[in-house]
Amino acid sequence: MKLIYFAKVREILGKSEEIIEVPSEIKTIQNLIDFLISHDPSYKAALEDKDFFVACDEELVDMDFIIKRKSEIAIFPPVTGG
Amino acid sequence: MKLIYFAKVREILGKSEEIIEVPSEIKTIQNLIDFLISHDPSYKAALEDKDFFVACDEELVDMDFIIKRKSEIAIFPPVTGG
Amino acid sequence: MIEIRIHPQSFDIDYEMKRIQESSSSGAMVSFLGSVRDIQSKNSLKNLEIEHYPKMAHKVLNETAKYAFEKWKLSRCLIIHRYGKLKINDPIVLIVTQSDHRKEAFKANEYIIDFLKINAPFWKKENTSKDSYWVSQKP
Amino acid sequence: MIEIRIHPQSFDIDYEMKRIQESSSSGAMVSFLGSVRDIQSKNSLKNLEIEHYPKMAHKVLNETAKYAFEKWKLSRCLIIHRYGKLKINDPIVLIVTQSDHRKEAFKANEYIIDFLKINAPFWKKENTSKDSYWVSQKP
Repeated sequence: MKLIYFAKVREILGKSEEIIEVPSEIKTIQNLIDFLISHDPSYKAALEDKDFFVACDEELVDMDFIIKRKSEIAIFPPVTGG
Repeated sequence: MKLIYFAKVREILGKSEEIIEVPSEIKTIQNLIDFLISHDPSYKAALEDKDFFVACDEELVDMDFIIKRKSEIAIFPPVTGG
Repeated sequence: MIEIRIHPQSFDIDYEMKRIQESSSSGAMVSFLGSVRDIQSKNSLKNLEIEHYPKMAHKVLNETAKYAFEKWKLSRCLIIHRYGKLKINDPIVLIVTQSDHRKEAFKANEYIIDFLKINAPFWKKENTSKDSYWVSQKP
Repeated sequence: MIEIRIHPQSFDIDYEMKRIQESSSSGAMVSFLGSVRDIQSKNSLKNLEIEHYPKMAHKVLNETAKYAFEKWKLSRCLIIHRYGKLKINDPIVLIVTQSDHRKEAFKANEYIIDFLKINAPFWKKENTSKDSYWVSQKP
Protein backbone atom coordinates (compact mmCIF):
# COMPACT_ATOMS: atom_id res chain seq x y z
CA MET A 1 0.00 0.00 0.00
CA LYS A 2 1.35 3.41 -0.94
CA LEU A 3 1.21 6.10 1.70
CA ILE A 4 2.08 9.76 1.06
CA TYR A 5 2.43 12.59 3.53
CA PHE A 6 2.33 16.35 3.26
CA ALA A 7 3.29 19.46 5.21
CA LYS A 8 3.55 19.06 8.99
CA VAL A 9 2.72 15.34 8.87
CA ARG A 10 5.52 14.81 6.35
CA GLU A 11 7.94 16.82 8.49
CA ILE A 12 7.19 14.95 11.71
CA LEU A 13 7.46 11.58 9.98
CA GLY A 14 10.60 12.64 8.16
CA LYS A 15 9.44 11.08 4.90
CA SER A 16 7.13 12.05 2.07
CA GLU A 17 6.09 8.57 0.98
CA GLU A 18 6.48 4.89 1.67
CA ILE A 19 5.17 1.54 0.59
CA ILE A 20 4.02 -0.63 3.49
CA GLU A 21 2.61 -4.11 3.94
CA VAL A 22 -0.44 -4.12 6.18
CA PRO A 23 -2.01 -7.18 7.81
CA SER A 24 -5.25 -8.37 6.24
CA GLU A 25 -7.32 -7.43 9.30
CA ILE A 26 -6.74 -3.73 8.50
CA LYS A 27 -9.95 -2.78 6.70
CA THR A 28 -10.73 0.88 7.37
CA ILE A 29 -8.73 4.09 7.48
CA GLN A 30 -9.18 4.05 11.27
CA ASN A 31 -7.63 0.55 11.40
CA LEU A 32 -4.72 1.80 9.31
CA ILE A 33 -4.09 4.83 11.51
CA ASP A 34 -4.22 2.67 14.66
CA PHE A 35 -1.84 0.20 13.05
CA LEU A 36 0.65 2.94 12.11
CA ILE A 37 0.56 4.50 15.60
CA SER A 38 1.08 1.15 17.36
CA HIS A 39 3.89 0.36 14.97
CA ASP A 40 6.15 3.41 15.38
CA PRO A 41 6.12 6.35 17.85
CA SER A 42 6.75 8.94 15.11
CA TYR A 43 3.23 8.22 13.74
CA LYS A 44 1.89 8.83 17.20
CA ALA A 45 3.49 12.28 17.21
CA ALA A 46 2.20 13.05 13.71
CA LEU A 47 -1.33 11.71 14.04
CA GLU A 48 -2.39 11.59 17.62
CA ASP A 49 -3.98 15.06 17.78
CA LYS A 50 -6.39 13.89 15.05
CA ASP A 51 -5.94 17.17 13.19
CA PHE A 52 -5.38 15.49 9.83
CA PHE A 53 -7.26 14.46 6.72
CA VAL A 54 -7.01 11.33 4.62
CA ALA A 55 -7.46 11.14 0.86
CA CYS A 56 -7.78 7.85 -0.93
CA ASP A 57 -6.90 8.14 -4.64
CA GLU A 58 -7.20 11.95 -4.45
CA GLU A 59 -10.62 11.85 -2.81
CA LEU A 60 -11.16 12.88 0.83
CA VAL A 61 -12.50 9.97 2.86
CA ASP A 62 -13.82 9.36 6.37
CA MET A 63 -12.20 7.22 9.02
CA ASP A 64 -14.58 4.34 8.36
CA PHE A 65 -13.81 4.25 4.64
CA ILE A 66 -12.85 0.75 3.47
CA ILE A 67 -9.32 0.74 2.08
CA LYS A 68 -8.54 -0.72 -1.33
CA ARG A 69 -5.12 -2.39 -1.28
CA LYS A 70 -3.94 -0.72 -4.47
CA SER A 71 -4.90 2.79 -3.44
CA GLU A 72 -2.64 5.75 -2.88
CA ILE A 73 -3.43 6.99 0.60
CA ALA A 74 -2.48 10.56 1.47
CA ILE A 75 -2.39 11.89 5.03
CA PHE A 76 -2.10 15.62 5.59
CA PRO A 77 -3.02 18.50 7.93
CA PRO A 78 -5.90 20.91 7.22
CA VAL A 79 -5.23 22.69 3.94
CA THR A 80 -4.22 26.37 3.84
CA GLY A 81 -4.08 27.28 0.16
CA GLY A 82 -5.73 30.11 -1.72
CA MET B 1 -33.28 78.79 -12.54
CA LYS B 2 -30.86 76.53 -14.38
CA LEU B 3 -32.29 73.35 -15.87
CA ILE B 4 -30.16 70.62 -17.43
CA TYR B 5 -31.27 67.54 -19.33
CA PHE B 6 -29.66 64.23 -20.17
CA ALA B 7 -30.08 61.30 -22.52
CA LYS B 8 -33.59 60.71 -23.90
CA VAL B 9 -35.02 63.73 -22.07
CA ARG B 10 -32.35 65.93 -23.65
CA GLU B 11 -33.03 64.46 -27.10
CA ILE B 12 -36.78 64.93 -26.95
CA LEU B 13 -36.41 68.51 -25.71
CA GLY B 14 -33.70 69.23 -28.26
CA LYS B 15 -31.57 71.06 -25.70
CA SER B 16 -29.15 70.16 -22.97
CA GLU B 17 -29.67 73.16 -20.73
CA GLU B 18 -31.57 76.38 -20.30
CA ILE B 19 -32.13 79.17 -17.83
CA ILE B 20 -35.79 79.86 -17.15
CA GLU B 21 -37.79 82.29 -15.07
CA VAL B 22 -40.44 80.55 -13.02
CA PRO B 23 -43.41 82.24 -11.30
CA SER B 24 -43.11 82.55 -7.53
CA GLU B 25 -45.99 80.09 -6.90
CA ILE B 26 -43.75 77.28 -8.19
CA LYS B 27 -42.47 75.73 -4.95
CA THR B 28 -41.88 72.02 -5.47
CA ILE B 29 -40.37 69.85 -8.19
CA GLN B 30 -43.90 68.68 -9.00
CA ASN B 31 -44.99 72.33 -9.48
CA LEU B 32 -42.02 72.87 -11.78
CA ILE B 33 -42.75 69.81 -13.89
CA ASP B 34 -46.43 70.81 -14.22
CA PHE B 35 -45.39 74.33 -15.17
CA LEU B 36 -42.99 73.06 -17.87
CA ILE B 37 -45.58 70.68 -19.34
CA SER B 38 -48.29 73.35 -19.49
CA HIS B 39 -45.83 75.76 -21.02
CA ASP B 40 -44.60 73.78 -24.04
CA PRO B 41 -45.75 70.47 -25.61
CA SER B 42 -42.18 69.16 -25.99
CA TYR B 43 -41.95 68.87 -22.17
CA LYS B 44 -45.16 66.89 -22.26
CA ALA B 45 -43.53 64.40 -24.64
CA ALA B 46 -40.37 64.23 -22.55
CA LEU B 47 -41.89 64.02 -19.08
CA GLU B 48 -45.43 62.75 -19.26
CA ASP B 49 -44.61 59.04 -18.85
CA LYS B 50 -43.09 59.95 -15.45
CA ASP B 51 -40.10 57.71 -16.15
CA PHE B 52 -37.57 60.34 -15.11
CA PHE B 53 -35.53 61.44 -12.11
CA VAL B 54 -34.75 64.89 -10.79
CA ALA B 55 -31.50 65.94 -9.12
CA CYS B 56 -31.18 69.24 -7.34
CA ASP B 57 -27.53 70.34 -7.03
CA GLU B 58 -26.33 66.79 -7.85
CA GLU B 59 -28.60 65.17 -5.27
CA LEU B 60 -31.59 63.04 -6.24
CA VAL B 61 -34.82 64.58 -4.89
CA ASP B 62 -38.51 63.65 -4.65
CA MET B 63 -41.35 65.40 -6.42
CA ASP B 64 -42.33 67.27 -3.25
CA PHE B 65 -38.83 68.67 -2.72
CA ILE B 66 -38.87 72.46 -2.25
CA ILE B 67 -36.84 74.14 -4.97
CA LYS B 68 -34.15 76.65 -4.17
CA ARG B 69 -34.08 79.40 -6.83
CA LYS B 70 -30.34 79.24 -7.32
CA SER B 71 -30.16 75.48 -7.75
CA GLU B 72 -29.09 73.54 -10.80
CA ILE B 73 -31.96 71.18 -11.54
CA ALA B 74 -31.22 68.11 -13.67
CA ILE B 75 -33.91 65.98 -15.26
CA PHE B 76 -32.98 62.60 -16.73
CA PRO B 77 -34.24 59.09 -17.44
CA PRO B 78 -33.32 56.07 -15.26
CA VAL B 79 -29.55 55.66 -15.30
CA THR B 80 -27.89 52.79 -17.17
CA GLY B 81 -24.21 53.08 -16.34
CA GLY B 82 -21.81 50.49 -15.02
CA MET C 1 -6.75 55.17 -0.41
CA ILE C 2 -9.64 55.95 -2.74
CA GLU C 3 -9.29 56.80 -6.42
CA ILE C 4 -12.11 57.83 -8.75
CA ARG C 5 -11.60 58.43 -12.45
CA ILE C 6 -14.16 59.33 -15.08
CA HIS C 7 -12.80 59.79 -18.58
CA PRO C 8 -13.34 58.84 -22.23
CA GLN C 9 -9.99 57.10 -22.74
CA SER C 10 -9.55 53.40 -22.21
CA PHE C 11 -7.66 52.03 -19.22
CA ASP C 12 -5.26 49.20 -18.59
CA ILE C 13 -6.88 46.73 -16.21
CA ASP C 14 -3.47 45.17 -16.00
CA TYR C 15 -1.61 48.32 -15.03
CA GLU C 16 -4.26 49.37 -12.51
CA MET C 17 -4.39 46.02 -10.76
CA LYS C 18 -0.66 45.50 -10.67
CA ARG C 19 -0.13 48.95 -9.26
CA ILE C 20 -2.60 48.27 -6.44
CA GLN C 21 -1.38 44.76 -5.79
CA GLU C 22 2.24 45.87 -5.49
CA SER C 23 1.58 48.92 -3.36
CA SER C 24 0.03 47.23 -0.38
CA SER C 25 0.32 44.16 1.73
CA SER C 26 -3.37 43.43 1.98
CA GLY C 27 -3.90 39.87 0.89
CA ALA C 28 -7.20 39.98 -1.01
CA MET C 29 -8.05 41.99 -4.10
CA VAL C 30 -11.33 41.71 -5.98
CA SER C 31 -12.00 43.39 -9.27
CA PHE C 32 -15.06 43.81 -11.42
CA LEU C 33 -14.78 44.70 -15.08
CA GLY C 34 -17.82 45.63 -17.12
CA SER C 35 -17.43 45.67 -20.90
CA VAL C 36 -19.51 46.72 -23.87
CA ARG C 37 -21.78 43.99 -25.10
CA ASP C 38 -24.51 43.89 -27.66
CA ILE C 39 -27.58 44.22 -25.46
CA GLN C 40 -30.51 45.06 -27.66
CA SER C 41 -29.31 45.33 -31.22
CA LYS C 42 -28.55 41.63 -31.85
CA ASN C 43 -25.12 41.62 -33.42
CA SER C 44 -25.49 44.82 -35.36
CA LEU C 45 -23.94 47.13 -32.74
CA LYS C 46 -21.74 49.77 -34.32
CA ASN C 47 -20.87 51.57 -31.14
CA LEU C 48 -22.08 52.38 -27.67
CA GLU C 49 -22.31 55.98 -26.55
CA ILE C 50 -22.16 56.77 -22.87
CA GLU C 51 -23.46 60.13 -21.72
CA HIS C 52 -22.96 61.34 -18.17
CA TYR C 53 -23.62 64.19 -15.77
CA PRO C 54 -20.05 64.99 -14.78
CA LYS C 55 -20.43 66.79 -11.44
CA MET C 56 -23.01 64.40 -10.10
CA ALA C 57 -21.22 61.30 -11.43
CA HIS C 58 -18.07 62.30 -9.53
CA LYS C 59 -20.08 62.95 -6.42
CA VAL C 60 -21.97 59.64 -6.52
CA LEU C 61 -18.84 57.59 -7.26
CA ASN C 62 -16.90 59.35 -4.53
CA GLU C 63 -19.58 58.92 -1.91
CA THR C 64 -20.11 55.29 -2.83
CA ALA C 65 -16.40 54.52 -2.63
CA LYS C 66 -16.09 56.29 0.72
CA TYR C 67 -19.02 54.43 2.18
CA ALA C 68 -17.66 51.05 1.04
CA PHE C 69 -14.12 51.91 2.11
CA GLU C 70 -15.19 52.54 5.68
CA LYS C 71 -17.87 49.90 6.00
CA TRP C 72 -15.67 47.05 4.77
CA LYS C 73 -12.31 48.36 6.01
CA LEU C 74 -10.67 48.44 2.62
CA SER C 75 -7.02 49.28 2.08
CA ARG C 76 -7.67 50.45 -1.50
CA CYS C 77 -10.67 51.30 -3.62
CA LEU C 78 -10.48 52.26 -7.28
CA ILE C 79 -13.39 53.12 -9.56
CA ILE C 80 -12.90 53.97 -13.22
CA HIS C 81 -15.90 54.73 -15.44
CA ARG C 82 -15.65 55.74 -19.08
CA TYR C 83 -17.93 57.88 -21.18
CA GLY C 84 -18.04 58.69 -24.89
CA LYS C 85 -18.12 56.36 -27.89
CA LEU C 86 -17.07 52.75 -27.21
CA LYS C 87 -16.82 49.64 -29.36
CA ILE C 88 -17.93 46.12 -28.57
CA ASN C 89 -15.75 44.44 -25.88
CA ASP C 90 -14.27 47.78 -24.80
CA PRO C 91 -13.97 48.10 -21.03
CA ILE C 92 -16.51 50.49 -19.47
CA VAL C 93 -16.10 50.23 -15.73
CA LEU C 94 -13.44 48.85 -13.43
CA ILE C 95 -13.89 48.49 -9.69
CA VAL C 96 -11.02 47.25 -7.55
CA THR C 97 -11.39 46.64 -3.84
CA GLN C 98 -8.56 45.47 -1.66
CA SER C 99 -8.72 44.31 1.91
CA ASP C 100 -7.06 42.01 4.40
CA HIS C 101 -10.03 39.69 4.15
CA ARG C 102 -11.58 38.38 0.98
CA LYS C 103 -15.19 38.51 2.24
CA GLU C 104 -14.92 42.26 2.74
CA ALA C 105 -13.29 42.80 -0.64
CA PHE C 106 -16.08 40.83 -2.37
CA LYS C 107 -18.90 42.52 -0.47
CA ALA C 108 -17.55 46.01 -1.05
CA ASN C 109 -17.02 45.38 -4.75
CA GLU C 110 -20.50 44.01 -5.33
CA TYR C 111 -22.05 46.79 -3.29
CA ILE C 112 -20.31 49.44 -5.38
CA ILE C 113 -21.31 48.05 -8.77
CA ASP C 114 -24.91 47.40 -7.63
CA PHE C 115 -25.17 50.93 -6.26
CA LEU C 116 -23.66 52.55 -9.35
CA LYS C 117 -25.99 50.71 -11.68
CA ILE C 118 -29.01 52.40 -10.15
CA ASN C 119 -27.60 55.68 -8.90
CA ALA C 120 -24.70 56.95 -10.96
CA PRO C 121 -25.79 59.36 -13.72
CA PHE C 122 -24.56 57.58 -16.85
CA TRP C 123 -26.73 56.62 -19.82
CA LYS C 124 -26.01 54.15 -22.61
CA LYS C 125 -27.12 54.47 -26.19
CA GLU C 126 -26.59 51.72 -28.73
CA ASN C 127 -25.95 52.82 -32.30
CA THR C 128 -26.45 50.24 -35.02
CA SER C 129 -26.07 50.74 -38.76
CA LYS C 130 -29.80 51.39 -39.01
CA ASP C 131 -30.92 52.82 -35.76
CA SER C 132 -30.17 54.11 -32.25
CA TYR C 133 -31.67 52.97 -28.93
CA TRP C 134 -31.30 54.20 -25.38
CA VAL C 135 -30.61 51.17 -23.25
CA SER C 136 -33.26 50.64 -20.60
CA GLN C 137 -32.49 50.03 -16.96
CA LYS C 138 -32.18 46.46 -15.74
CA PRO C 139 -31.64 45.32 -12.17
CA MET D 1 -14.01 27.48 -21.36
CA ILE D 2 -12.22 26.35 -18.22
CA GLU D 3 -8.49 26.74 -17.58
CA ILE D 4 -6.63 25.43 -14.55
CA ARG D 5 -2.96 26.09 -13.99
CA ILE D 6 -0.78 25.07 -11.06
CA HIS D 7 2.85 26.11 -11.27
CA PRO D 8 5.68 27.75 -9.34
CA GLN D 9 6.23 30.68 -11.73
CA SER D 10 4.48 33.99 -11.27
CA PHE D 11 1.67 35.10 -13.58
CA ASP D 12 0.57 38.33 -15.15
CA ILE D 13 -2.83 39.25 -13.77
CA ASP D 14 -2.88 41.83 -16.49
CA TYR D 15 -2.18 39.46 -19.36
CA GLU D 16 -4.64 36.87 -18.09
CA MET D 17 -7.49 39.30 -17.61
CA LYS D 18 -6.97 41.13 -20.86
CA ARG D 19 -6.86 37.87 -22.76
CA ILE D 20 -10.18 36.77 -21.27
CA GLN D 21 -11.80 40.17 -21.62
CA GLU D 22 -10.90 40.44 -25.29
CA SER D 23 -11.83 36.90 -26.24
CA SER D 24 -15.48 37.00 -25.33
CA SER D 25 -18.46 39.26 -25.46
CA SER D 26 -19.73 38.50 -21.98
CA GLY D 27 -20.18 41.75 -20.16
CA ALA D 28 -19.12 40.96 -16.60
CA MET D 29 -15.78 39.71 -15.38
CA VAL D 30 -14.87 39.27 -11.72
CA SER D 31 -11.42 38.42 -10.50
CA PHE D 32 -9.97 37.51 -7.15
CA LEU D 33 -6.27 37.83 -6.46
CA GLY D 34 -4.74 36.44 -3.29
CA SER D 35 -1.22 37.58 -2.43
CA VAL D 36 1.42 36.68 0.13
CA ARG D 37 1.05 38.61 3.33
CA ASP D 38 2.73 38.40 6.66
CA ILE D 39 0.21 36.38 8.62
CA GLN D 40 1.88 35.14 11.75
CA SER D 41 5.48 36.29 11.75
CA LYS D 42 4.86 40.01 12.32
CA ASN D 43 7.00 41.73 9.73
CA SER D 44 9.85 39.26 9.80
CA LEU D 45 8.64 37.09 6.91
CA LYS D 46 11.51 35.98 4.72
CA ASN D 47 9.49 33.84 2.38
CA LEU D 48 6.36 31.73 2.12
CA GLU D 49 6.63 28.15 0.96
CA ILE D 50 3.63 26.50 -0.58
CA GLU D 51 3.54 22.72 -0.70
CA HIS D 52 0.87 20.86 -2.64
CA TYR D 53 -0.40 17.43 -3.61
CA PRO D 54 -0.25 17.76 -7.39
CA LYS D 55 -2.68 15.12 -8.64
CA MET D 56 -5.32 15.92 -6.05
CA ALA D 57 -4.87 19.70 -6.41
CA HIS D 58 -5.54 19.46 -10.14
CA LYS D 59 -8.55 17.29 -9.52
CA VAL D 60 -10.08 19.55 -6.86
CA LEU D 61 -9.51 22.73 -8.90
CA ASN D 62 -10.93 21.14 -12.01
CA GLU D 63 -14.02 19.82 -10.31
CA THR D 64 -14.62 23.11 -8.53
CA ALA D 65 -14.30 25.10 -11.75
CA LYS D 66 -16.62 22.72 -13.60
CA TYR D 67 -19.26 22.91 -10.91
CA ALA D 68 -19.16 26.72 -10.84
CA PHE D 69 -19.05 26.96 -14.62
CA GLU D 70 -22.29 25.05 -14.99
CA LYS D 71 -24.13 26.32 -11.95
CA TRP D 72 -23.59 30.00 -12.76
CA LYS D 73 -23.52 29.72 -16.58
CA LEU D 74 -20.06 31.18 -16.96
CA SER D 75 -18.48 31.92 -20.32
CA ARG D 76 -14.94 31.62 -18.89
CA CYS D 77 -13.35 30.35 -15.73
CA LEU D 78 -9.64 30.56 -14.96
CA ILE D 79 -7.89 29.34 -11.83
CA ILE D 80 -4.15 29.78 -11.32
CA HIS D 81 -2.51 28.60 -8.10
CA ARG D 82 1.20 28.79 -7.42
CA TYR D 83 3.41 26.64 -5.27
CA GLY D 84 7.06 26.88 -4.17
CA LYS D 85 8.88 29.74 -2.49
CA LEU D 86 7.18 33.14 -2.66
CA LYS D 87 8.03 36.58 -1.32
CA ILE D 88 5.78 39.07 0.40
CA ASN D 89 3.21 40.64 -1.97
CA ASP D 90 3.78 37.92 -4.58
CA PRO D 91 0.53 36.74 -6.19
CA ILE D 92 -0.55 33.23 -5.05
CA VAL D 93 -3.93 32.60 -6.57
CA LEU D 94 -5.97 34.18 -9.35
CA ILE D 95 -9.58 33.32 -10.06
CA VAL D 96 -11.35 34.89 -13.01
CA THR D 97 -15.02 34.27 -13.71
CA GLN D 98 -16.81 35.76 -16.66
CA SER D 99 -20.50 35.75 -17.37
CA ASP D 100 -23.24 37.73 -19.05
CA HIS D 101 -24.50 38.76 -15.64
CA ARG D 102 -22.45 40.23 -12.85
CA LYS D 103 -24.32 38.46 -10.03
CA GLU D 104 -23.34 35.09 -11.45
CA ALA D 105 -19.73 36.12 -11.98
CA PHE D 106 -19.48 37.32 -8.36
CA LYS D 107 -21.19 34.26 -6.89
CA ALA D 108 -19.08 31.81 -8.89
CA ASN D 109 -15.86 33.58 -7.98
CA GLU D 110 -16.58 33.69 -4.27
CA TYR D 111 -17.74 30.07 -4.29
CA ILE D 112 -14.51 28.94 -5.92
CA ILE D 113 -12.16 30.74 -3.53
CA ASP D 114 -14.20 29.67 -0.47
CA PHE D 115 -14.19 26.07 -1.63
CA LEU D 116 -10.48 26.03 -2.45
CA LYS D 117 -9.54 27.46 0.92
CA ILE D 118 -10.95 24.40 2.69
CA ASN D 119 -10.59 21.67 0.09
CA ALA D 120 -7.62 22.17 -2.22
CA PRO D 121 -4.49 20.37 -0.99
CA PHE D 122 -2.05 23.26 -0.59
CA TRP D 123 -0.16 24.11 2.60
CA LYS D 124 1.60 27.34 3.53
CA LYS D 125 4.74 27.60 5.61
CA GLU D 126 6.14 30.94 6.73
CA ASN D 127 9.90 31.16 7.01
CA THR D 128 11.32 34.00 9.07
CA SER D 129 14.96 34.71 9.79
CA LYS D 130 14.63 32.84 13.08
CA ASP D 131 11.98 30.27 12.64
CA SER D 132 9.42 28.45 10.46
CA TYR D 133 5.70 27.99 11.04
CA TRP D 134 3.01 26.06 9.21
CA VAL D 135 0.10 28.45 8.73
CA SER D 136 -3.06 27.21 10.41
CA GLN D 137 -6.42 27.07 8.70
CA LYS D 138 -8.74 30.02 9.02
CA PRO D 139 -12.29 30.23 7.71
